[in-house]
Amino acid sequence: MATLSDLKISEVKLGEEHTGKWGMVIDQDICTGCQACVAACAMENNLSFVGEEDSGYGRSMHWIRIERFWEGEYPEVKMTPNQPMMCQQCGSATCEPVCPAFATVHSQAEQLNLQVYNRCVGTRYCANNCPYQVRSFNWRDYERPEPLPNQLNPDVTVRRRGVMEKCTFCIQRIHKAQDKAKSEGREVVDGEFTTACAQACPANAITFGRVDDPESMVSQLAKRSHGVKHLEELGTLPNVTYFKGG
Amino acid sequence: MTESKVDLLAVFPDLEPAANAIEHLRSIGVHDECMNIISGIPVTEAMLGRPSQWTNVPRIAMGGAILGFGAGFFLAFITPYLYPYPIKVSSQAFIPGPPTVVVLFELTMLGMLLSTFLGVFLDSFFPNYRPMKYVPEVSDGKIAILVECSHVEEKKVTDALKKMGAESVNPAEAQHL
Amino acid sequence: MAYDKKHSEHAPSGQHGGHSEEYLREKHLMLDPLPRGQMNDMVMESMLAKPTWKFWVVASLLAAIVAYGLFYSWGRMIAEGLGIAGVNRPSYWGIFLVNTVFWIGISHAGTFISAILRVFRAEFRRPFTRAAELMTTFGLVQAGFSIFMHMGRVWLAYWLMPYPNQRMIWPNLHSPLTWDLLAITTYLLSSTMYLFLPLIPDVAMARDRSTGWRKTFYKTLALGFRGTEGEWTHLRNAMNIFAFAIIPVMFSVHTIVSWDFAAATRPGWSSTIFGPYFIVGALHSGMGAAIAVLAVIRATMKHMDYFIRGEHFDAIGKLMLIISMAWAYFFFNDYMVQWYGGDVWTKQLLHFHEAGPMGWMWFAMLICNIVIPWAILWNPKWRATPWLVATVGIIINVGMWFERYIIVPISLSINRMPFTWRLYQPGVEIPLGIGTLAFFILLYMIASKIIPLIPVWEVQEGQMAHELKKFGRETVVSVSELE
Amino acid sequence: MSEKFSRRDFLKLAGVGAATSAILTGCGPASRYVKREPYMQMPEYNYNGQSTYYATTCRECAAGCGLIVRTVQGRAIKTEGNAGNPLNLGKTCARGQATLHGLYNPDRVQEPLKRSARGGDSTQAMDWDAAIQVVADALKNNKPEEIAFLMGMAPDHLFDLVSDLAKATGMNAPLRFGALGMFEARATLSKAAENLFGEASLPFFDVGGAQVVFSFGANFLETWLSPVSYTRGFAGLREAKTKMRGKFVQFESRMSQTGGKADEWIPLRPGTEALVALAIGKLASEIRGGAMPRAFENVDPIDAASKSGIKLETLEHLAGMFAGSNGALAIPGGPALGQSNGLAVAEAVLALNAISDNFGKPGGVYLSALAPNQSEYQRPASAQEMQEFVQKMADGKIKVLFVHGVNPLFELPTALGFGGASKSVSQIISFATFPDETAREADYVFPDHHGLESWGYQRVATGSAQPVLSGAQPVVSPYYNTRATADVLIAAAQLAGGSFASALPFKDEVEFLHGKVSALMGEVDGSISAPDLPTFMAYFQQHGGYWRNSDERVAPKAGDALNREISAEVAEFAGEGEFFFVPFVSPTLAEAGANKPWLQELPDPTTTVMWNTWVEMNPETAHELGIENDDVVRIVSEAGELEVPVYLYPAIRPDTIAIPFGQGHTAYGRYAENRGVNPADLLGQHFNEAGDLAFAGMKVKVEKTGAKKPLSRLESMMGVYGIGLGEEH
Repeated sequence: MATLSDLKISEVKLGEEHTGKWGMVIDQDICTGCQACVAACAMENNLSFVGEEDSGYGRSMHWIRIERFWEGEYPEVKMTPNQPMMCQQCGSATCEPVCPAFATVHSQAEQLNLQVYNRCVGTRYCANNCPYQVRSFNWRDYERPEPLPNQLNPDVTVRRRGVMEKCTFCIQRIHKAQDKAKSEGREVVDGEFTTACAQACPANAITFGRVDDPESMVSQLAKRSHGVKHLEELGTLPNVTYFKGG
Repeated sequence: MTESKVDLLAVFPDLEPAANAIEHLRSIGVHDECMNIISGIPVTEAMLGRPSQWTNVPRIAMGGAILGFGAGFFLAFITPYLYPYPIKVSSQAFIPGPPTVVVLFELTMLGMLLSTFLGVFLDSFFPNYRPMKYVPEVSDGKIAILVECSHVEEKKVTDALKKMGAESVNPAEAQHL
Repeated sequence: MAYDKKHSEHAPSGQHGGHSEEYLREKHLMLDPLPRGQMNDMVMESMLAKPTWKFWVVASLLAAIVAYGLFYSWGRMIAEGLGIAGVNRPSYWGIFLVNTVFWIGISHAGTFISAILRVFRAEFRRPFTRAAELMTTFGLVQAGFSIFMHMGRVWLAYWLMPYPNQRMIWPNLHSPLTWDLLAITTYLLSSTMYLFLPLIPDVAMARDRSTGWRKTFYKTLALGFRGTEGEWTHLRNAMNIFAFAIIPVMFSVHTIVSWDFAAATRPGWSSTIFGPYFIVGALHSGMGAAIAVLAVIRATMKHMDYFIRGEHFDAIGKLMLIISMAWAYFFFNDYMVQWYGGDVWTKQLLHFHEAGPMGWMWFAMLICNIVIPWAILWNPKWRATPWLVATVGIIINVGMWFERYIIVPISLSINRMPFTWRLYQPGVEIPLGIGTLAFFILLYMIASKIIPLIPVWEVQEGQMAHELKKFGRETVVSVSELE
Repeated sequence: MSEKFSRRDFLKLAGVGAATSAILTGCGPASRYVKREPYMQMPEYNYNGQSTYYATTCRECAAGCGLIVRTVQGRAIKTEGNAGNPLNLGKTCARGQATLHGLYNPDRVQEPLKRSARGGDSTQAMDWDAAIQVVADALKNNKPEEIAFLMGMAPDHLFDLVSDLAKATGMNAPLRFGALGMFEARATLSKAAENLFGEASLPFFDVGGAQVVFSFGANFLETWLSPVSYTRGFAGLREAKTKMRGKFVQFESRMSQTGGKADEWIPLRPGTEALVALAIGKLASEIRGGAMPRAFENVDPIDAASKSGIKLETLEHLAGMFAGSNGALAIPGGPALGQSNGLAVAEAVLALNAISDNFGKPGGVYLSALAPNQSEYQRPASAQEMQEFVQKMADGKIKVLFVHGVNPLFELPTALGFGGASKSVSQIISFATFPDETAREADYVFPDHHGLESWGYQRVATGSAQPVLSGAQPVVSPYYNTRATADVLIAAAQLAGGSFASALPFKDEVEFLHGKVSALMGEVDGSISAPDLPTFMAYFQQHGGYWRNSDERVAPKAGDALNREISAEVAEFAGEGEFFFVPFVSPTLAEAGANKPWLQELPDPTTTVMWNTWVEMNPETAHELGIENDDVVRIVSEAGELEVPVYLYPAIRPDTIAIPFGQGHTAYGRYAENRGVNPADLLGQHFNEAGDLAFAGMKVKVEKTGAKKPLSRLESMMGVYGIGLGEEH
């Protein structure tokens, strides 16, 4: 059991020393916006589809969305580099403290931002407070007619109405890989597994791995100079690095 | 029972005659403890020249405040250690500073106000639906004096009260209100 | 001594030396005493008066609205999910939270009138403290409804209560919503108790003059109160403690409600002035609602024109004017600092408030909350006109509802991720909101039939303390401090 | 400790805590026996049984990407790319991910059906014996030349089987068609390759190795030829690992998803692609010096600039960029080829590569390697060939039509008249897995398995340097009472007897497959080898196919690519109207994705619209016409008209409108039916020299209807376009 003194975590210290554990690097220059990651995420994580009306009203359940804007006017118009947005697994997440039910908490073991569906009572404060607006709420019990439920991933909770959800960095895959490595008496090897979005991405624009391991692919990529973390100025310590490129 | 007592209930139309009557009763030897005033408005002891009433309500309130503070302390400082594993949110300290103030304040106030309310009940023996000595006229603004005296003195006290302007003086019967 | 109207044709002010005595007596309830018994009868009559057909029509209409708007719609929302409401990404909170803040605001009037005015011995409060406290309690009930409605899984709302449980979890004390829960619970309990304590002598009075089920009802409520010295002492002490202690509770409630917003990492919400700004806003809407309620009571209930007079509307009107000015001050303060900060998102939000598709609401808010109150309430004659001040009160409430609408769903439309900006269109929130309003009015109508709306003993106490005193040529009102 | 405190430790502790709380809170006798535990063990933290992984081939398009399908307890849970397959190297596109929504689609055809009346909903269930009898009768009772097979571009093994059957019996050779092939203008590409390089083949463009890529309409990041492979190539172009970050220029009138990634997007006037390519060629040749190639001789860059609407400086700058690079590559494709002069465009653009002299070099143009068991390049039918076939049907020369893997009533332009011609066919038998439009017009529907329930193989036509034969195997047992079409045909052929029986002397589909694949067993350069067929087939299944280890792309013989006249004529446009019309294949839905709910819910990569069809229109033009977002407009072409809501698209020429192809189904299940419109309804019967449909060669009129239909967008109109944010200060 943790002792009292172990638990006295100084706020300042935490902010300074936070390194994160799992992280992502996204190269916007090669992201083609093809939506393969979106589909892969939906299939892996049992996302509900919400239909035309709700999806057009900001209620789609995508855990990852690809943003694109426009620059300039025709004919000098350009599409800005596609920007996949998902939960940034902040080291100091603004969504966490505001939940009255501890339904979204910081995982000590994975340094991830956990969403505990069965604790969620649906105040939606976390989603309000997420500067990245990457949380999706189950506004209804969205229908999945038979036999579509056959496809549901048994490793992932199926959420019902009234519950908040968001990208988990495919935590079920992390656990599978960790357990496998443990049973073989070794550490998880970089690249041994990856998230559904990164696995699908035809352009390899998404790289996932340990940011606390300087040898890992993500760390190597993140060392390149022009990476940015979104809304870093808010002190959220996000774990996703973006390369705009171009 | 040689010293059998009787309760007389005298109804006065106003504050002044009631105060005079109390003074008079005291002069004829009726002790303050043997008198009680029933009124429709909160006439103070000073107005009637009566000794101060003792009340426990402030003390009970204080006690409740301490209890409430204790509950707040438990909630703010103890419950985080009751989880099966330490739950961390954001980079906030495990026991956050300012929010504990909020919790302590709210629960202290809640404890204090709840106990104040309960204090009224305790001190006044509320709720009490047994028969009691009462005249409904007091709620019309009359002031009633409830005098406890011996049978021997009954006549004397009745006369004195009548003389001092009592509208009516009757032996008080406990009745359902 | 009777409530005599024959002096009313007297000129309001004498040629020399100020107002005539008759004028002053007619103007001030406290100088126009009636025998206690007569006042009791008046209050009892107003309460026992057989409801007219109009009463039944209005009550059944309200009951139907409550049944459909509140309970049926809510049941449907629980069964189908929040999808039938208009909340979306990014406006995760919609009218539910608007109504919560609104009703908590309404509830502040009761405490303000009965606690703050009691502490400061503002004598005009006496006849309507009860009416105001009822607003507090009933308003909080609606606030509770509104906040529970907005929960995705309201059937698990009890999980937010601190108690040892199998889930091995306690509420998260880092969350402003948990503070909210504690504060609102505290406030609801205290204001209900604070409503009940001064009510005891009045239900005792009602007990003494009623029969049948009412007798049982009042007897039960009166708890055996007779009015002995001891009982009065305990009661007075308790009421004093309440009057002082409930003021910080009230301030804390609305401050914490404001922290729901101010503590968030959102442009436009992250403002340190939100606490006092919300408190003043709450008082603004609360006083407006209180005066509207008083006007309705006065117009619809027997004998109320004796207890509630122009002077009261005048006094509350003055308060409203001051509070409106304070609100304007805080509004401008908040706006100025947000604007000056120059944060790109905040600037965008401010622009969106004014020029966006709901910009009309922003201007309507300013007109309702500042322009109209200032234009009307400066005039003492207008201020003493019940229907006019009540109308201003209702307009202020509309304005304050707009203000909360601007703060909640409209501000939520703009965030730091422009790709997700979206307008909010209310769905089932509208019947639900109307349902809470109807429920508030319905509760009030029922209460007016079973609870003595005028604290007679307080009025009598006040009348005892007031007298006219001559200073040279002028007759003025003089108050004795009885306590 | 707190840092190292893992969830596993927690679970142990939680068990203790739960037991304690069970004692504390337990009441009643049950608590002595039931260990109460809080519901906090989410499946994310637990093992929920073992997964089994199967390799197979994706059937969402004909590219032939390898898949690994994760199954749990007999249910397919997730598809991933097969990392071993050289074509997709472990990657998939969105459609490959959503293939499970086809497998478990609630609207599949669940059993063989006989339809009471064509086009009607009234059907009778049949058993398979009766169904096979129907097929056998159809084969036996008709003259072979009156029997026709219309097939999709996948799977190849069935095509081989039917081809063998046709060869042996004198039936019509099976005709393959697919809307993707039509919109890719495959016939034009292979014809251009034939004209320039002397070999009809599908060119392969090594985008990944290039330094500068000029794409004339090729939407290679979306649906074009082999999108996963080309996307990988694009990433290679961009990634500055070993070289400079490659530059990419797209020439098209409407910014496609591919064009959105371009460094320079050149909105040229539709129809002038050949002219522009030649002009760039001329300017680039001038920069490079030497003799002016014949192909570019007659082009006037000034004329090209004025006709195409591109500034001369821009042309010069682009030519400089092309000439200045050692690894310049030009790709023709998409709408640029689907015009009256499409073949000239393809030739002109291919010829441009000659300047860069990149034929058969890294970063250049190759001819695609033939698949391991392939002898020559087989291209799908061009639209013109389809038109001829439809004519045959209309003339009553086809008595029995078998349809598999294609939905001509949806995919073919309505103007080609397939619907009308089908009335002259006495018997139509569909093997559709889903109740599509053609199945509804068929007399019988004998549903094939879904691709994930099927055996088979698919030849990789392009996209991989190595020759690849992607193998398919059932990853789950069939969910419904469906049967493999190959099995049905084999059984029916046996039943029909005669040459039919001898043409397909197999026990079942698998035996046929073994026969087809066994020839590969003896190859030395293969990814798998085995001494005997069962082992070989086991490896074949395990690895998801067979591929050779060598790069077998062919270097085109480019000897006189530039030494010939290439027409610089501007394309002709059919129909009256002020707008050029660009139909494009929806990148997420493609031709057959509309019935998969998660594909419907995927935002379109360029517009982010979900669940509907839109027409893209330049905001300036729309403003002049008084049209706003979401206004429903009527688009009128010479062939038809349709009504569709407007999306004000900032990256489209003011004289052009574009509609995605993929929606507008009148059948095909609940998610597809009556949703959006089908732009194929607007297409007329105009072809280019190669026989491909001139689908981008139309002019159309736009009329307001006054109606509004809000499109579901993921993007915010306020945040992205500033619509509804209020006037600026």
